[in-house]
Order: sequence, then C-alpha cells, then structure tokens
Amino acid sequence: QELSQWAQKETEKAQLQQNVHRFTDMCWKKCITEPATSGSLTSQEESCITNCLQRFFDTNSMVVQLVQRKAL
Amino acid sequence: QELSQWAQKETEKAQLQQNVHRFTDMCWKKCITEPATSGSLTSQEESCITNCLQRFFDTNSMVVQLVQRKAL
Amino acid sequence: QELSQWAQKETEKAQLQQNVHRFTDMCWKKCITEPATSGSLTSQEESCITNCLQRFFDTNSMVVQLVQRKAL
Amino acid sequence: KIKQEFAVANISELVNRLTENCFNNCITTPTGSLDTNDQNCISQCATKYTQAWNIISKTYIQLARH
Amino acid sequence: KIKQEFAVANISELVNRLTENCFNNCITTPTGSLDTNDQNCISQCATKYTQAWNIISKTYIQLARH
Amino acid sequence: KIKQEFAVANISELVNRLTENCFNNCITTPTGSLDTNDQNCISQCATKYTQAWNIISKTYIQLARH
Repeated sequence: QELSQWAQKETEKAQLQQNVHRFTDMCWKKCITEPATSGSLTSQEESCITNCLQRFFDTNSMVVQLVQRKAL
Repeated sequence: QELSQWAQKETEKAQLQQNVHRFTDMCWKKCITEPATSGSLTSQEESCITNCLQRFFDTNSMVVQLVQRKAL
Repeated sequence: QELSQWAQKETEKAQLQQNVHRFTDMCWKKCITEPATSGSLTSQEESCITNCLQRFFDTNSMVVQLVQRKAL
Repeated sequence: KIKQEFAVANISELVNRLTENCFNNCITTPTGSLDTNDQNCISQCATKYTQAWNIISKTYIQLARH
Repeated sequence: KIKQEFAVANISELVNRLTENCFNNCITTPTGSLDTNDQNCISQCATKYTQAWNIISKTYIQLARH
Repeated sequence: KIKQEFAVANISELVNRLTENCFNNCITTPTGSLDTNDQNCISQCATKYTQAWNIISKTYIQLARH
C-alpha cells in the first residue's frame, strides 16, 4: 500500500511538472514577443508572466462556473 | 460479442468527440480574430465556421486524391 | 533476440519518421508564409528549409551545452 | 458508468479548450486582475465558443455520414 | 505486415499534416466552395509540402548520422 | 531509480521546449550558420526562458495549494 501511495505521488509530481512546462510555454509565447537582447527578463516581462498564469486560472474558474450554472 | 461491439461504438464516439474538439479549435482560430464584444457569433463568423469545416474536408479529399494518383 | 533487434529497429524508424513530420511542419511554418503560386519551392524557400533544420540542431546543441555547464 | 466517464471527458476537454481560446481571445496583456471588461469578454467568448462547438458538431456529423 | 503498417502510418501522417498546412496556406477566409484559385493553390501547395518533406528527410538522416 | 527517470524526463522536456521557443525567438530567417548575434540571442533567451520556468513553477505550486 505504501508502494502504491508512493507511485501515486510520483505520478502527480510528473503531472505537475508537465503542467509547469505547458504553462511556461503558453505564457512565454504571450509575454515574450521580441528577440532576447539581455540575459534576464525585464520587470514588465516578469510581471506579465506571473499575471499570465494567475489570469489563466481566473479564466478557468469563470469557465467552470459558467458550465456548472449551465449558463453556456 | 455484443460487449465488444458496444466497446467499439464507444471508442468511435470518443474519437468523433475528439475530432469535434480539434476542428472547433482550428476553425475558431481561423474565424474569430477579434476579442468578443457580444454573446453570440455574428452571421459572418457563423458562416465562416461552417464553411471552414466543409472546405477543410474538401482540401483533405483533394490531398488524398493527389496521393492516390501519385501526383505528388 | 533477432526478433527483438528487428522490433527495436522498426521502433527507431517510426520515431525517425515522426521527427521528419514534426520538423517538416515546423520549418514549413517558418519558411512558407505566402499562399502557393507555383508548384515548386523557390530557391529561397528551399534553402530556408534546409537551413531551418540545421540551425534548429545547432540551437539544440547550444542549449544542451548550456544545461551541462549549468550555465542556466 | 463508462458512458458517464466519456461524457465527463468530453465536458472536461471542452472546458480546457474553451479556457485556452477565450484566455487568448480576451487577455492580450495579462495585468494584476480580471477587470469588468475582461470578465464580460470571457463570458461572451465562452457563449460564442459553445455556439461554434455546436455548429462544428452538427456539420461534422452530417459530413461524416457521407 | 507490421512494416506495411508503419509505411501506412507514415503516409497517413503526411496526408494529415499536408492537409492542415495547405488548408491554412490557401484558405484564408473559408467561403461556400473551393474555387479554381483555391484548388490550384492546394495542388501547388501539396507539391511544395512534399518537396519540403523530402528535403527534411534527407537533411535529417545526414544530421542524425553525425 | 524511477525518481531519477522523472528528473531526467523533466530536464529533457525543458531542453526541448527551450530549444523550440528560443529557436523561434532568435532565428527569424534561418541562414547558412549561427552568427555571433544568433548565438548571443540564444544564450540570453535560454537564461530568460529558465527564469520564466522558475516563476511559473513557484506561482503554479502556490496556486495549486489553494
């Protein structure tokens, strides 16, 4: 049983890592439009990337609520 | 045997649903380029979406024929 | 053992074919931006496609080296 | 029970694709919160996406029959 | 027999990618039918895509050897 | 050992996504070689992409807790 719990945790971790890759890709494409000219994110790019993930989660919550209220 | 027929039908249905998602995504990206300002498709957007799927199927038929005639 | 070697070779071949599809798709999107007006690639498009794959491999090598040198 | 799973999978895929497409449609530059304009856009976009999904469903089933 | 399946899978993947890329290349705004211009564009695009696929095949095999 | 495999898979996925995004960011029109500008851009882009990945990791773990 401990083994199966361990396996489940590892699967969840892999899923979480996969999501991090997917969202990094998505927010990179949204926020970084110019070729790199310096080796670090500008403060504008940095906040765009943080906001991108948070607003994506907000959008997802709104959509789930609309579906649950059968408003679509 | 009935069970396996049932399983096959369900698999086909799942495949069909997956295609509907894929084509909705594709035709949405082609036809909807401006942020939403009203809660329903304009008549232009609506016909673009219907035509999008039909012309995609036409394109697919043409490509299959070209491959079969070894014209590529 | 011969059978498993054969199976491995076939798997590698399928993987290679899949990569060819993936890279053709990627370099097509990068190099072909105008609707087709003739039935063959212009010399510019042709060299763009060859260069695209080679520069992609160069980029990949650079990234692998940066990761190995822990420079990221 | 399996049938339900398929239906659930279908709604879940719709939610995912709808979220992604309406996020891209409405949130061009992500800021510190969703303002009223953003929320209106997302809600309208969600209705429009569902309409598009219904059109594609019907048209696809018609085309698949022939 | 399995070898054939791989070959079939390969052609089928080519048809799918070719259809998608040439649809996007030629049909900017989908209308009520494919007119002659659309058909010419798709046929020319299909030949060009196959050329690109051949170039990538050759170049990839050369690069993969090193 | 499996744990290591997960970690290796994670780095390998990062390398793939980083390569694709920085290739697209830096190499607009592929030419006969990577010149110094291209190389600088790729190296800087790679650092920036890793920063973005770290931000998303932290923010995602915070959001997933709630």
